[in-house]
Amino acid sequence: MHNGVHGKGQEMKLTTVRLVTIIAEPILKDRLLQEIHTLGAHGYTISEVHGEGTRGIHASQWQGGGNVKIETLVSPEVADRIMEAMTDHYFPNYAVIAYVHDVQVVRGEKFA
Amino acid sequence: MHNGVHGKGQEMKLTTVRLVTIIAEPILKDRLLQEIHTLGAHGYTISEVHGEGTRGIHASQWQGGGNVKIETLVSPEVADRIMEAMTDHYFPNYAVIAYVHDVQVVRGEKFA
Amino acid sequence: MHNGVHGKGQEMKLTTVRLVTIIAEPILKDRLLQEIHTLGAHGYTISEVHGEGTRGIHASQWQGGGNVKIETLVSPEVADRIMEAMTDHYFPNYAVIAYVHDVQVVRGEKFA
Amino acid sequence: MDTIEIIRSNLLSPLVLAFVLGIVATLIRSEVEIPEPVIKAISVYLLFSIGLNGGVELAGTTFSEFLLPALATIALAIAVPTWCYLILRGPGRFDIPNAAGIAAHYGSVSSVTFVAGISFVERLPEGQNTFEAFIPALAALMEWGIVVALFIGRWRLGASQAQNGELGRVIRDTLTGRSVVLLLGGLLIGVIVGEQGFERIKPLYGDLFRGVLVFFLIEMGMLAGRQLRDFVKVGPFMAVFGTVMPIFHGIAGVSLGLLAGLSPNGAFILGALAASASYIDAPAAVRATFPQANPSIYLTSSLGITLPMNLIIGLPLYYEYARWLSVALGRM
Amino acid sequence: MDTIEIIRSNLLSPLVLAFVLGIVATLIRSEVEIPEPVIKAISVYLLFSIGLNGGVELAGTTFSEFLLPALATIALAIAVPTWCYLILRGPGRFDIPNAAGIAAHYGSVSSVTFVAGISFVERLPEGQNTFEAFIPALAALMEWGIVVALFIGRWRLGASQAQNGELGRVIRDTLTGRSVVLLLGGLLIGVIVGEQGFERIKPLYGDLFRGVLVFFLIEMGMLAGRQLRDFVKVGPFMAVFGTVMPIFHGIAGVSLGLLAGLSPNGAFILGALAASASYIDAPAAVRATFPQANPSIYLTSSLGITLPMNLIIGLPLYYEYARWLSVALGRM
Amino acid sequence: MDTIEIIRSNLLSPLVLAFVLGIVATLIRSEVEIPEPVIKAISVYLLFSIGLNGGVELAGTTFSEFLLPALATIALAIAVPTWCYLILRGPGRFDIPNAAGIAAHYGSVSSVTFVAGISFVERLPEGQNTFEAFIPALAALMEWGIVVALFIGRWRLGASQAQNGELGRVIRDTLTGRSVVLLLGGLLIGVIVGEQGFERIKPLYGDLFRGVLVFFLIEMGMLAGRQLRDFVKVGPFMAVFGTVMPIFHGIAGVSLGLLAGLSPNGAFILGALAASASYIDAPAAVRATFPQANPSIYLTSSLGITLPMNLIIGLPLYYEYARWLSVALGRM
Ligand SMILES: Nc1ncnc2c1ncn2[C@@H]1O[C@H](COP(=O)(O)O)[C@@H](O)[C@H]1O
Ligand SMILES: Nc1ncnc2c1ncn2[C@@H]1O[C@H](COP(=O)(O)O)[C@@H](O)[C@H]1O
Ligand SMILES: Nc1ncnc2c1ncn2[C@@H]1O[C@H](COP(=O)(O)O)[C@@H](O)[C@H]1O
Ligand code: NA
Ligand code: NA
Ligand code: NA
Repeated sequence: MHNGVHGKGQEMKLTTVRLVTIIAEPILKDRLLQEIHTLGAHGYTISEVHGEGTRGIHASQWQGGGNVKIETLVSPEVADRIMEAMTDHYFPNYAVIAYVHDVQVVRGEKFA
Repeated sequence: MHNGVHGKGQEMKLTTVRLVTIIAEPILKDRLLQEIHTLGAHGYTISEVHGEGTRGIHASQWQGGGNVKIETLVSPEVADRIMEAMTDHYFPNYAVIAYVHDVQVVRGEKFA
Repeated sequence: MHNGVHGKGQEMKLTTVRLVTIIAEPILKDRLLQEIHTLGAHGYTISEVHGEGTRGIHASQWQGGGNVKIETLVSPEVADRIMEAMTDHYFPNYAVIAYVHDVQVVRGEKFA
Repeated sequence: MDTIEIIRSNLLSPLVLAFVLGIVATLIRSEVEIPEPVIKAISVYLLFSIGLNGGVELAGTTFSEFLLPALATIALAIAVPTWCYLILRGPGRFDIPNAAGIAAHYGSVSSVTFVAGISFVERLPEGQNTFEAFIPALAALMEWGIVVALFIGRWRLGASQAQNGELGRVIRDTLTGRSVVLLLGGLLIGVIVGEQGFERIKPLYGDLFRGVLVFFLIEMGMLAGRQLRDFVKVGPFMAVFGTVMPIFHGIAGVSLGLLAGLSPNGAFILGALAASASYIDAPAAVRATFPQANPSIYLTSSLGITLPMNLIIGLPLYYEYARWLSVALGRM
Repeated sequence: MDTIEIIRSNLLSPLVLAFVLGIVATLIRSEVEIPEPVIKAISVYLLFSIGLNGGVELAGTTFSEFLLPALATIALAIAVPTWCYLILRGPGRFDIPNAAGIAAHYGSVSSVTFVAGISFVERLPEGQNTFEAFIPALAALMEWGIVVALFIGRWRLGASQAQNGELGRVIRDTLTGRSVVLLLGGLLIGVIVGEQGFERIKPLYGDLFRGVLVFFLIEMGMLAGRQLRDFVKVGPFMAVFGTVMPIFHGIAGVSLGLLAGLSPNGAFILGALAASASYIDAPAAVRATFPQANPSIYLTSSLGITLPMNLIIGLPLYYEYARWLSVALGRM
Repeated sequence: MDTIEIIRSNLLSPLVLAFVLGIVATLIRSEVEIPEPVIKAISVYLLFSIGLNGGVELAGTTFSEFLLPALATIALAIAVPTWCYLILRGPGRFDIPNAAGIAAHYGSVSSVTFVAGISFVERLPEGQNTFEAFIPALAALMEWGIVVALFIGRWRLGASQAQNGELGRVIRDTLTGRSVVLLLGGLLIGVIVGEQGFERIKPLYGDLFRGVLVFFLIEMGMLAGRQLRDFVKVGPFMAVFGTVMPIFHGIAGVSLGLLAGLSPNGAFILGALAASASYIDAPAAVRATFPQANPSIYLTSSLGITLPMNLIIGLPLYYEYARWLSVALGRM
């Protein structure tokens, strides 16, 4: 595993954190942001996407079927809590998916 | 490897699936969606991006050089098939790139 | 590690490269693209995102707080150089984050 | 005969033809497309214009003239979602969330139908094309139909199963929703600036109105066209519900409007408001409160069935009925 | 002398000046930018307006008046891509996909040049500024030049090497393309609503047209400016091709138009249609059918060379030629 | 008394009311929203219109008439950022980057305030609503205030700590910035096409101007409203600075304008230019040059404090002062 770099004589420490990605119908945007904040995320990045999955049209279909994609860098514990909240509160009734993977960052404490 | 979480007393099982990302000139959008569907993807998420690579301008340059980014969560087998189709049908003539990596999801069967 | 596929009788070789993702306030766009190019990236993909982090509003707040997300597939060495440049030149004063992870591609030499 | 003529002339108006062009373009899968940001800006413009024009005319209206029509509107905003809910639960055999969800759509207002109704009147010959200036305020009141339907659903479902805390948010959102703010804000600004202040902005908010609406309707047609394709999925009950109920609501709205003292044109617009089914505010509110309700049912029926029905044959029908009833009541 | 004057007056018209402003803004790397969604909406507006205005005037035109000009247009839509292909293959030494691809661009229509041609005529003094109302239908017919070029390419290449199934899709896309649907849809709506129905939407579709076109041309200038930078890359052959062929096509279009019985103004617009090179529909169609053709060649020449050439000196030239030939034919 | 009346009439103008509607909509968290691409297109339109209208009128202006006002503008573009910087460093106790950054905002121009100032004059009764046609060129000159402030900051800071090479880019960006290119480009086109060429595009660039500005101000109000919420964060010093300095600049601008021979209306607009604080170009330039300056200070004060202050009470104040001083100077 690649964890340290020697550059200009000083070592750069890369830390592993988790990137949680949520793709959801736009109506959920504010609620999801609120929820991940409560669960311990210190920031997020959001983008407009479109998509199709196994569920039919959803309520914003009339706006072209747009979804929002929320990405948040968090510690493994927070990631687990978010995935759990997604499973419990959103998967049953809403058009949402979520996935998680490891990424490396420079200042790990910013996202812990 | 982190695969199970204990929350509220019940265990959450995370499964590993593959996320295939394709970045392509917009003209290919419908054809690519059709193709990944045929190859076994059950859903996709699409977003508008811009970019530059080793090829020159492409046909939608007049619209600001936009590309589309298609992301699809699939099983490893389907991922291989998609990467292969990309290599055979699109890489020679079109401005396209594709890459793949593992992510963890809750309901693995949704994407298998 | 999954590195070769047998399809239609010929083997498809997947190579591992690194995907560097930078999320930054839009004012930095041109400078960052210039910088990653100088450091050895052969291409990039850019998208419009929004977000919030630990820093307050930034100068494009009046446009809705937009950020740009820059993604570039590069060799591990170039990835290290980019992460280092981010740490040295941008993290102190700007609203930027950067992270990196491994992905697999077909034509590794295109990104090396 | 006269009715046929008025339907024919509506069918051949630029508004309806643009709407049909949009439907046809979708059906032949043409890529005519008016981008979403522009459509959003246009809908702000249309609502604000209507408010503004109403406000400018409002001077001289007394509160007492407004009172009865407002009460009639509130009565409709309570009655329409209620009986819709009952019909959907009873003969419709829908579960509570779906019944309440659909009722919320038919109980509130489609801006496009409302705007087209106003434009329908303005197109009439000079002297016959006026209506009460406070009409935009009635449209804002009618939005409350959403809240009524959601209340019913939540009450029948028991608070536990509905999304906690969402109803409060929905009420707030309804009160501060885009159409309400623009209609009432425009109305207020119109009252304040008066004829004189309006004069210099009239080229945009007056002269262009109808042309912009035609443009807007191309896209609305495409929207309806996309839903039309799912027509079969909603089943025969909703197909009948989506065509018959609006007509019934239109008739109820016109009648109540005339009884409340509105002019025939004003009563016609109240009828159009009652007949229309929301497809922007209601879907969002329903999704937030009853996520278990099926969006394809309420969207397809309100956008794919009721919207075209109202624009194409509903409006001239309600108008003819308003004229006929006025005569019958000795008011014209 | 007269020609110089008409070129000068075109050069100094708001349309061309706005276009030049856009080019200059790009060259000095200014960030003036009209966002893409607005530009897309404006281009819908422009095409729809032209159709509509044509339709309103169409009443009274007989099919026989339309027949010969339509045949002339079809002849051009077949001949232009064919001879372009032959020239590009022969002296141009392009391979089949590139030759067919470029031919598709020059064989079909640039909406901007077309719209600017119409506006060129409308700007003329009262009495000299009329043209045949069915012109928008000719523009729609001329779009078929794309299909002709692609057929040629596919035939020469052998079906195996072209993208399977794509040609069928291209034909469908050409028939239901945005310009075709808007021009013909507008035409039809115009015919149906007539003068009277048009009156109330004229402030948008009539009075504003020219101003909106000026606005649009700022962005078109920026688009052309971005391509101008790549000018050197296309090489001397394409630089000559991109300036000389349009003039030749313009002359051919005007001549054929007059022979087919069009008025001088109508023949001028047919010339502008023939001279123009597509840069929206053609690139998409060519990319889909011949991905191996190099987009920087066809885009740079159609957008960076032919578009400015046509707008700045082409239009006045074709106009003067149309007047001169009319006189020579004893038609004026 | 007269002043009160003019403030009242400004407050009740559609422009200010639309701005207030936007603020209120934000405060009650309504989702009225005019999408960004449309707002960007509108701001291109507004600046281009102003340039164009100025250009059309410019015929007959001699360079000597322009010279003194231009010098006055340059003097303001140097003096305003300088004294702002000194005040912010001294009593304000800001560090160099923040002082220079804020000075750059107050030293340059807010397009909205400028456009509203122009519209303020045009709304006056016939005969009293004219001003010098070259005013747009003054606005373009005033943009240089940004560069002056950044120079000061860079000089005081030492080149080492400022971003290397960024200042050169900022100068280039200021010279080729959107407002400069559109104002000057429009001016030039207006001069060239003259009254006659303008006539056919006047429905868009003349008649609609004020209505579009009202529409634009709804969104500007929302922008200001969002910043207003952060009002408390900027602290008492900036709250005072953001209200008092603009008034002082307005008075300085009007006075200098009159001394330089401008008409009262022209001097009023120069005052509005001086009083206004940039919130689009300046933030970008400051962020690029002094990233260590805190954006929430300069954005909140220019957008959340100075912009509403200028629109609501500043403009009528500067106007009254211009009239008063003209009389005092025996010029009216
Ligand atoms: N297999 C998939 N790969 C990528 N995105 C997906 C996939 N399935 C669903 N999505 C996204 O998640 C949204 C909701 O999916 P669903 O709940 O299956 O309707 C869709 O609109 C897509 O944007
Ligand atoms: N190294 C790279 N990193 C990220 N995106 C890339 C890279 N190379 C190419 N792309 C994206 O892929 C598109 C096509 O690339 P190309 O085929 O190299 O012209 C570009 O427009 C970019 O959006
Ligand atoms: N934990 C996080 N997860 C995802 N994106 C983040 C996170 N923190 C910051 N960002 C993004 O990075 C930008 C700058 O962050 P900051 O420098 O913390 O203000 C934000 O506007 C977000 O788009
Ligand atoms: Na209703
Ligand atoms: Na042509
Ligand atoms: Na200033």
